[in-house]
Amino acid sequence: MDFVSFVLNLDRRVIYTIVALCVVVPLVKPLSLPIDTTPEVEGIYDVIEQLPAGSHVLVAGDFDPASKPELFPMLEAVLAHCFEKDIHPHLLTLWPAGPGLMQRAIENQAAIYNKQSGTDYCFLGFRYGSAAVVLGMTGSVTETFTTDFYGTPTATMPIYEDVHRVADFDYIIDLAAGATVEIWIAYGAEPQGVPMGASCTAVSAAGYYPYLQAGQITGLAGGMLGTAEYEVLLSRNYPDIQGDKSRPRPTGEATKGMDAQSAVHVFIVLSIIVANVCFYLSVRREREERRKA
Amino acid sequence: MLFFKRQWPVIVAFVVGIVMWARYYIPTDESQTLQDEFTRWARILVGFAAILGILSLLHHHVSKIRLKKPGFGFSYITLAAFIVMGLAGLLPISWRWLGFAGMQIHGEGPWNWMFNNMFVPMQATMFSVLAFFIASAAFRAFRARSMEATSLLLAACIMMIGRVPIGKWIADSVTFFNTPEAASWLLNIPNAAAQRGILLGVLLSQIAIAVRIIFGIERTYMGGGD
Amino acid sequence: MTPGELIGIWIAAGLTLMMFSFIYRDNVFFKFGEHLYLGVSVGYYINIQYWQVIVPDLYRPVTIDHNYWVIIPAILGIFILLRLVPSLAWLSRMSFALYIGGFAGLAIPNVIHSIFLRQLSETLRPFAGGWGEALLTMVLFILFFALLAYAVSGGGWIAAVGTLVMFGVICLGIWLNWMVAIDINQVIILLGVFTVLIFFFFSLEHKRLVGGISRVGLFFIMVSFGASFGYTVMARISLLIGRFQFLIDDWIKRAMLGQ
Amino acid sequence: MRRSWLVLLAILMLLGAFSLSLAQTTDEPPDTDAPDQEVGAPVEPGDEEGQEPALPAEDVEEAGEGEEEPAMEAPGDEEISAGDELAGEEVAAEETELEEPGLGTPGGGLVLPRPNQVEVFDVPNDGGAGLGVLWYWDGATSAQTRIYIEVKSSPELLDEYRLTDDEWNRLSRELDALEADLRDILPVRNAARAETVELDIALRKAIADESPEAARLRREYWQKQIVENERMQTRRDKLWDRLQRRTGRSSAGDDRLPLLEKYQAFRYLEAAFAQGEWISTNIANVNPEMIETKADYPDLFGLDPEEADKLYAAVNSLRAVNPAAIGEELFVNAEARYDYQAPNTVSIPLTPGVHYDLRMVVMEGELIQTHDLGGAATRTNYLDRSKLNNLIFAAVFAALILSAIAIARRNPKMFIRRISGLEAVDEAIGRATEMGKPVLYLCGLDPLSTLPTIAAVNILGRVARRIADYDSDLLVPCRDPVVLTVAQEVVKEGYIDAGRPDAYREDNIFFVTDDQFSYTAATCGIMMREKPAANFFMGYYYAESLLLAETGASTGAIQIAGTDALHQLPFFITTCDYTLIGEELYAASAYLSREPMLLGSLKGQDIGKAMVMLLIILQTLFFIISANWNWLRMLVEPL
Repeated sequence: MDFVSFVLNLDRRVIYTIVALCVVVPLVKPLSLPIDTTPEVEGIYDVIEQLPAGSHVLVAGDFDPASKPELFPMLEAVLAHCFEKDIHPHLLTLWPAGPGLMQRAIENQAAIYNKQSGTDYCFLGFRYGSAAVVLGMTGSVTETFTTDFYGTPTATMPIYEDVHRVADFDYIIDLAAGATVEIWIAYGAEPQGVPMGASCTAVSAAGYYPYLQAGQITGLAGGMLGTAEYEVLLSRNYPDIQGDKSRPRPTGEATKGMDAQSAVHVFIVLSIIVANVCFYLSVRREREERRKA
Repeated sequence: MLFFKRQWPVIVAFVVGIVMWARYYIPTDESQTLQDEFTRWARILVGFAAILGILSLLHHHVSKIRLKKPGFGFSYITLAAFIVMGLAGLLPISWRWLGFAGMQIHGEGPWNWMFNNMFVPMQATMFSVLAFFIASAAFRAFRARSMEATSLLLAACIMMIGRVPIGKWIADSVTFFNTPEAASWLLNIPNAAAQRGILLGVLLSQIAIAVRIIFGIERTYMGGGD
Repeated sequence: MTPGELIGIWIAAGLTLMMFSFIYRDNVFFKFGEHLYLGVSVGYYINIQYWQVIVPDLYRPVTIDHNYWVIIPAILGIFILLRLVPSLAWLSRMSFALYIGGFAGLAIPNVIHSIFLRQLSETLRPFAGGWGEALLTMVLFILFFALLAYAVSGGGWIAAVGTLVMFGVICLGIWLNWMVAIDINQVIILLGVFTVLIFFFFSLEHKRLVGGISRVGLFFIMVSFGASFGYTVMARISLLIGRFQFLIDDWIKRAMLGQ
Repeated sequence: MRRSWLVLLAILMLLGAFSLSLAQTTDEPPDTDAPDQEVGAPVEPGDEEGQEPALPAEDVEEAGEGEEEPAMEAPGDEEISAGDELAGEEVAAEETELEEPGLGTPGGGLVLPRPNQVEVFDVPNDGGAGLGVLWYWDGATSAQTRIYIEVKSSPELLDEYRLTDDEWNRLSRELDALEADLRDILPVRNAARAETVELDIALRKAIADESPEAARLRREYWQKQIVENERMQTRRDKLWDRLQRRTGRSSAGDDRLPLLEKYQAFRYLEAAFAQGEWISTNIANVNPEMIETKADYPDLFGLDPEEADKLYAAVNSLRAVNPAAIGEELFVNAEARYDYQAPNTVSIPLTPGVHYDLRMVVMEGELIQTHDLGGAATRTNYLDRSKLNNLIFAAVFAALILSAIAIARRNPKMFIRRISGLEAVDEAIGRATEMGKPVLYLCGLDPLSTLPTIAAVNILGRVARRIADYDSDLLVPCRDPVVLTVAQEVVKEGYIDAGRPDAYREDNIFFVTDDQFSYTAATCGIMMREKPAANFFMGYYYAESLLLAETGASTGAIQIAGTDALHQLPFFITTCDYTLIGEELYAASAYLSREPMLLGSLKGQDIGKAMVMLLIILQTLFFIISANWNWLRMLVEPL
């Protein structure tokens, strides 16, 4: 058996093992390759960075646990960034499987930064209806979300004194595992003239470049890479939590995963190249054999 | 009766659709109120549609058990898990005796515990399995069969190397092999152009479907039957 | 770590491995996990339904605000549920007609405003620079793409050489700053959008010139799919990394080794 | 014939677009385009209501003995709101004669500029009314010059804001109820508030001194702040919400102000009228150099207006300062009774259907001069003309789709280009016959109500007919029972059409399971066992696409895919021999089924695309001809 047919008939289990090793080894022994930030992600970071304290940012976490490794760290980073700058995040989700994760993220970050629900932030929870929810919020936030996730009436919250509808937010950021970015653009951000940023799973990232090109979103953080870049930007500018030297910011989950990502990508690219070369050789050999016969 | 079954829904869709469409161009408060009220109703309706999904799933499993279809034993697991998870969130009972601090959906109750330790890992794992299959497909199936497939794979390889830290590392060591730059250009220029072309086409077809629904030509939403 | 957390991590790890067993093949552990997941998710959704929809949108308005209007959509909602009763299933059409018709009406102007016109006007953005440079750039690029199209639609080696020569001329032009003020990327985007639209245009036979242009469009589409392919690989691997992070950090390090 | 009407329509569209844009350049502008941000957006979001009225008052005193007291109530606001659209005709376009020259020129040759060739007209605003003023300066303005535009008061004007008896009763009834309910709440809250301040100081001191009192104080503070103050505040807010809800809109419907605000506007205006004949507007204390010209508002005046440098300002609200004694009737002692503090200034939108007379006050240092500008009546706007291009596009496109479907009903032989993937289908089936192996066909994972699945079933009909011709086996594992029934029908029909009803075997089209991954596993199992010579993946797929296509490729089958699932397409393209991309799937299905609905809307969309492509070509051409010709883009600019 020569090399060509060995490659083409490689057992699945061998490949699976290599993939598993490519993931596990860098996780246990990190290489810590530096992560370069791109203008796409800076487009989100800079906008939030330049908002004055007391601004209101609408954070829509439209994802479920299936995209947790990609978007959950992004959500935490965005919330941390807001709290770091005393910006009020308003968190909500259009996905029914979302609230559990959102709750975890906002409660963790609120505990770290010692923020109060209703005055410093609000977790609006979930409502059915995607576009209907966004359209409802362009009319009135507190009527669309009459209560927050915990059942507290929103109309009485101090945070909603100067925020009534989507147009009153200073920035919208959507963390999307599906097609909610289009909904936010079409019904929320664009008609109301609110700048918007998008963070999405890598699967759909390529599809949002036309919006980025046209300036309909200020920035785009795609997948784990985008999240890792955001984490890098955050910890570069805010190495300590609230400037407290005794509380250094922990390395983000996505940043930790990027080495494994590199390893698997290199393996897959190599296997595509090797397998295609072998395939080409075997096709040529077959053709020669046929000609001989 | 047949009128109410067949024509009436079409008329409703037409009237509501036209009103919602026209109101966009009318800048009065009444027109805004109309939209707000409609979206409020829509939210409630979608909520019920979601219940429909839940009920039909349960119905499916119950009937599987009743008819003893193959693999009906697993349906017991589904039903049991549903009942436990459902009650954990709904019952106004303190779970302190089980060591949980919260109740219903608040705090660290059993509902939250089950969400974090069962729902999250299982849903996350389901799709992560595909990473293995992609790697195996890279060996066994991703072939440059044609010009199109070749250009696709080429772009994909540039992306895969250029969008991870190792691409930067390679670019720093080998000057001519700057995949991060190439990947960024690919994404921002040809990709954006193609996606915009596709997007314009898709939008036109979305609008066409909406027009067909309003004018009663497209009636798939009505379901089967008379 | 509390016992609850410890048990939780062990259960989560066990379920993770059960789902991973699908790699080997469809087996009884995977089936068990899958059905458990289904049940848990339905239990989860029913709670979300109750706490995030019924309570704030129906129960509270009626009991606290005395807003009885919400009863009408609630009745329409109950009609939707009647889809499960075959003899009354037709009632659900009213609700669906209201909802789907209304949203069709809302979608048309909003989609046109926010996405269609915006994207179109962005495509039609005027070129920077003077018209002479624009003309030169356009001519060069159109010639290049025309030759490329001719080459890939069976123009033979002459077309191929012509394409390469044209490419050389463009490179030379960029090097010598002929097109200094023109945003070349913008020209490429314009051509890309145009050719992709031609590819999805079904009223012209894809022969000769149109065939060639649509082939160029196809290449743009392929590059875009290549990008999304690379990104999809990244997404799937990210999920795998996430699971392994859990298994290594939480399960092995925290729960087993107690670090 | 088939192409001619298409071309005709495209030309018609173009002509329409052309005439529309030409219209922009004339003086009466039924126009379409301008960036959204300009609509009603303040140029300088600087000051808001509630700024102390003292400032402008000082200005006035400094201004000294003007001929008339100008801008008594000017709130010192620098908002310029651009009107939205110019209503069809100009209501009053009076060219005002110059008045007497102003006061002397103590500043050494300084002469105040005066407005010349003034036009006043109605500008319907987005959801409001507004008046536009156009003028030229006669004389030079400087950085110190400030202008005010004021509205003449008249009894009729005041009546617009007067409550009817019914409204009055409603409001006073609700306010009485509010007062009664607040009676228990306010004293507690106010007391708690007052005590909280003291407690706060004491608590801080105690903490600093590490006094043992701290714990008790903290408990007390918590009791006062959280339990009493905040809880009472919440109850107070709820009662106010109730009031707003119940007195929301006035009954007449013509008025945009909620009752409470209307009443307040009336009181403020009444007081303002009592003080002087003229009342301030949103154009107050503006530096003339900040004022924009006609050319800045292409949405109002077209792209290339005559007199493009004429200055333009839009008046859309009145400004009134809190009269110290607002106090009549309802609002006597309002703070104690309703916990309501009247704002220092209010901004009162102009009412539609009222005639307003305007004047301009020009001020520079000590110098003041006033000029009558004439007047105009505002009108209600029932069509947002800034959205006209949207409306035209939507209407034309809808008409296109509907008529294309109607034409397709009469003439189902409409031209659609050959879909090359369909030829590959025949080739693949031929090969399967040669090898004596079956063909596998999947209809996707979605139910029958979705378009991709319908398309897949349509293509299945064609595949079945070819297979019956060639005499091979067709396997169709289904995920949805409804799709199963339809697929069986379609395949049977195909066999009958081919004249081979005997060869049809119902068992080959079967239901597997409706669970995503179990379905995938079972289908992969079939591929491994039966080793089909050709696999067809049509319809909508999710993450399992990769598994299916990879298994198929490893068995060496010819694979043809067709899906509009964008995320799965790359996998199909790299693993399959031929792929129908996105809309090609629908086109193939329309091509085969000749269903008028599919065919017609495909045609309609094609015309839409043709319009877009035409725009791209024209824009490029025009740009090359003349670098400034950019109106095509303005045509599609969303507003």
